[in-house]
Amino acid sequence: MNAPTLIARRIARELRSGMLVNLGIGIPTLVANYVPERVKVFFQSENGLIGTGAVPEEGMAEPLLTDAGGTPVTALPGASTFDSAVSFGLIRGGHVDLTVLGALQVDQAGHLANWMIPGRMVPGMGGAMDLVCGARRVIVAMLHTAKGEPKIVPALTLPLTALRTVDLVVTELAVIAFPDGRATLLERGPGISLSDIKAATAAELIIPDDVPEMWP
Amino acid sequence: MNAPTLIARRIARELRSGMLVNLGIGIPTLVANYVPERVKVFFQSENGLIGTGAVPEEGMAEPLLTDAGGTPVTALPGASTFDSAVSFGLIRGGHVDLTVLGALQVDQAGHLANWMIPGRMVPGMGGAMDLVCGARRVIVAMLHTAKGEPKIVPALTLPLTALRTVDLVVTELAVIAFPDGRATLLERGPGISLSDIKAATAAELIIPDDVPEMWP
Amino acid sequence: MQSICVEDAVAQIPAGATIAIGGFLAVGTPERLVDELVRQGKSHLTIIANDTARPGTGIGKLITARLVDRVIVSHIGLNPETQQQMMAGTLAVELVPQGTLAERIRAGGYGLGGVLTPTGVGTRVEEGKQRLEVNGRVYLLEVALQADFALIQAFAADYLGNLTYVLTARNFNPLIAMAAKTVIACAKHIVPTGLISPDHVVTPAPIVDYLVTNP
Amino acid sequence: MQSICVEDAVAQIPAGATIAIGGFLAVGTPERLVDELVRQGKSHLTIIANDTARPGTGIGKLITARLVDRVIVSHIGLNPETQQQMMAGTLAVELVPQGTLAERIRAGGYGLGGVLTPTGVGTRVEEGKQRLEVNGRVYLLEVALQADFALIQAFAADYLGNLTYVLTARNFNPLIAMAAKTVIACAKHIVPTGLISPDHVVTPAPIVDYLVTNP
Repeated sequence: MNAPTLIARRIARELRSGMLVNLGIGIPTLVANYVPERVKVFFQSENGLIGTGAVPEEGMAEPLLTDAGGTPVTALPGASTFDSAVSFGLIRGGHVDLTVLGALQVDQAGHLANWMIPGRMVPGMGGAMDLVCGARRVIVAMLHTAKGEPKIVPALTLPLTALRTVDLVVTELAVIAFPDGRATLLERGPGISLSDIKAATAAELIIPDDVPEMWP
Repeated sequence: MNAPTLIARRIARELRSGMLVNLGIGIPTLVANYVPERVKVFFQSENGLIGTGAVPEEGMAEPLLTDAGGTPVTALPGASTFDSAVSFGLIRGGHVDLTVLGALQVDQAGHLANWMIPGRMVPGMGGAMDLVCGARRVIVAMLHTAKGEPKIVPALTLPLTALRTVDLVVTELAVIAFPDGRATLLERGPGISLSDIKAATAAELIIPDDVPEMWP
Repeated sequence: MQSICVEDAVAQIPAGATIAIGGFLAVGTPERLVDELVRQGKSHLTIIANDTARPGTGIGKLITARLVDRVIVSHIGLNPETQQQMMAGTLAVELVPQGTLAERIRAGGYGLGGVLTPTGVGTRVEEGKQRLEVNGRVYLLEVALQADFALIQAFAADYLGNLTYVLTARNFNPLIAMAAKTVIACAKHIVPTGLISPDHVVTPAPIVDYLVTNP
Repeated sequence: MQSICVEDAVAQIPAGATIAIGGFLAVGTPERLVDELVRQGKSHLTIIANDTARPGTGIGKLITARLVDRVIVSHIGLNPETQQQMMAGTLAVELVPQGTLAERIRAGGYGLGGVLTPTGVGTRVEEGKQRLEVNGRVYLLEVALQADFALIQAFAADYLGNLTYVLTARNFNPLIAMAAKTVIACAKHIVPTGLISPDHVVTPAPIVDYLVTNP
């Protein structure tokens, strides 16, 4: 199983029936492919849709029905559409139960940086700041390192996305939570040793006695 | 012609095609009966309707289609309905071109009191404060006196509706505007003398040399 | 979303709850839920709504039954019982300009702390509120309102809980649906999922907690 | 509402105007109006929109033609030309969180001075803004935005100017329609008055100044 699939499958296990879920672009989008059987969630696209379905069959794409990345999607029966103020009312008002987002960096308290690299890449925050502020639960889906450099760091060197810390970070190496504001290892990637994880993590990581292998 | 009809007909002459108009309860409501031929305006009911039409025929009333007084109305072709936040966005955002409201008192600068008599009558302001703050033009439709007491007074004794002053007051005796913040007589009621008006008005009233008779 | 009978829906509302109720002079008010509040004698309520309707209709029934300690409304002029209880000191009435009330409820549901509105500046409504100037214009800071329960009257609901409204019965219903911890909806029609166009859904299904099956 | 050809609609927009344009990555953007802005070479524009799309689509065409001095947007990540012009100092970019942008535009159209939002507190977005505390939570005061012109893409318009939108092409269109002095709308379909149900109208006719007849 490749890293993005592993991460997406692990996060999909956090889904519960009835949840309203917003998935970011990239690895987060893959989570929709692994919703457990019998679990019925609503996916929101922040461009104005609840009930986002799979990619349409060849020739069936409607250009006026896309996800927040501009990719044509389908809408499931019972979908709803709305303007951008309603969309972010749902997000900021705490009606979105879970958001899954990518990250450039996460610090050891769980603070997130995911919207710019000063002087190099300034895509803009889009909906990320509202999502991190407003969603009831925030999960980061990312590769553990970027070009060999750890992305889980003692302190952010990139601009902060929100004061609110994330609830869970899932990478191909580890599942990490932040109880009492301290990065704590919950699960290991399949076949990954504790020393592999420590070597790839710059932040101080609390390692309990028993760290089970993640079951994606 | 009775006083309410006279007032409503005079105010109806202020309507221009394309205007979005909100009429209050009472005499203001009558204005809709006297829209000049070839003038097409939109009437808004602040409970969530643009395109308010006449009272329905006997037996044709729909209980879920009323004006802001709760009276069944009809909707004209091209009507639209919306929630209360949109309705007051239209009002507060300056999209309503004209509102016609009743008054308990108007002072000589044009300030309005129309929402409570402390200790005696506290109906609440409903939409009145938003309408006076937000509509582009505010016209007061009222009888000149109440139980023989002048309603146009030097200073309000009742609670103010808004800092913003009204543009025009139309009574059965007079049409009054407030250039430079001073009550100024523009027109006399049919057969009404200047001394009649002065006797019924407590506020200082500027009376130009030529005060034509109102042409309702 | 769970389907529920009206008796059980109301049974979960405790005495002393803050309840937002849709409707404008009872147009768009879920009468069946109001009747059940009266039948179960839920007391010491705080009601957030546009108005207290007329005696015998909508929220007026709660006033007549003396179940309400406090109302946050824009208008009580058509209900003399509200005025009598207010004068007698048994009912606290917070009067809020209608547009401000709509925005305060919306802010509560949309995660905003409040809004700046020019309405009420220089009037009694300003008492106790903060003034702020933006681009040379003076505004009042009006803070968000939220409720424990929202009681909604919809026109149609689908099996997932998507709601539509009709004509002037929409009014405060979609606003309060966003601003309450628990949302209980009645609908005139319950239709299979997929029969309401996505573009015509006004209250999206994930917002609705309970849909009443015997309204 | 007046019907107008696209050439005359755009001719009335002066260089240097502030223009709000609907669309999300060009979905729901009135391409015909954008093309005409390019054809007439309207320059030194300030654009308020969700994003600058991709080169060759929607607002991206204005960026490529170097007609824009300033954008107020939430995202420019898919348009490298926007980023290049920003780095070169020829294009000023004000980045606004998407939900904040929606609320600031809505506030501009709804007569509000601004809103209090938790989004951006403690980040770069806070710079130069007022912090306010309401019920123990900290918010930023985000002030209203308005435009000289709004360029709207609707799905259907009736002869009076009532507008509906479809699926995810709605996005910022109804918000900017309320927040501009002059509203110019294109519609995929123009239908006789009365064919759009009152409950399905999203932008009411009195808000629309011009409907383009050759979109």
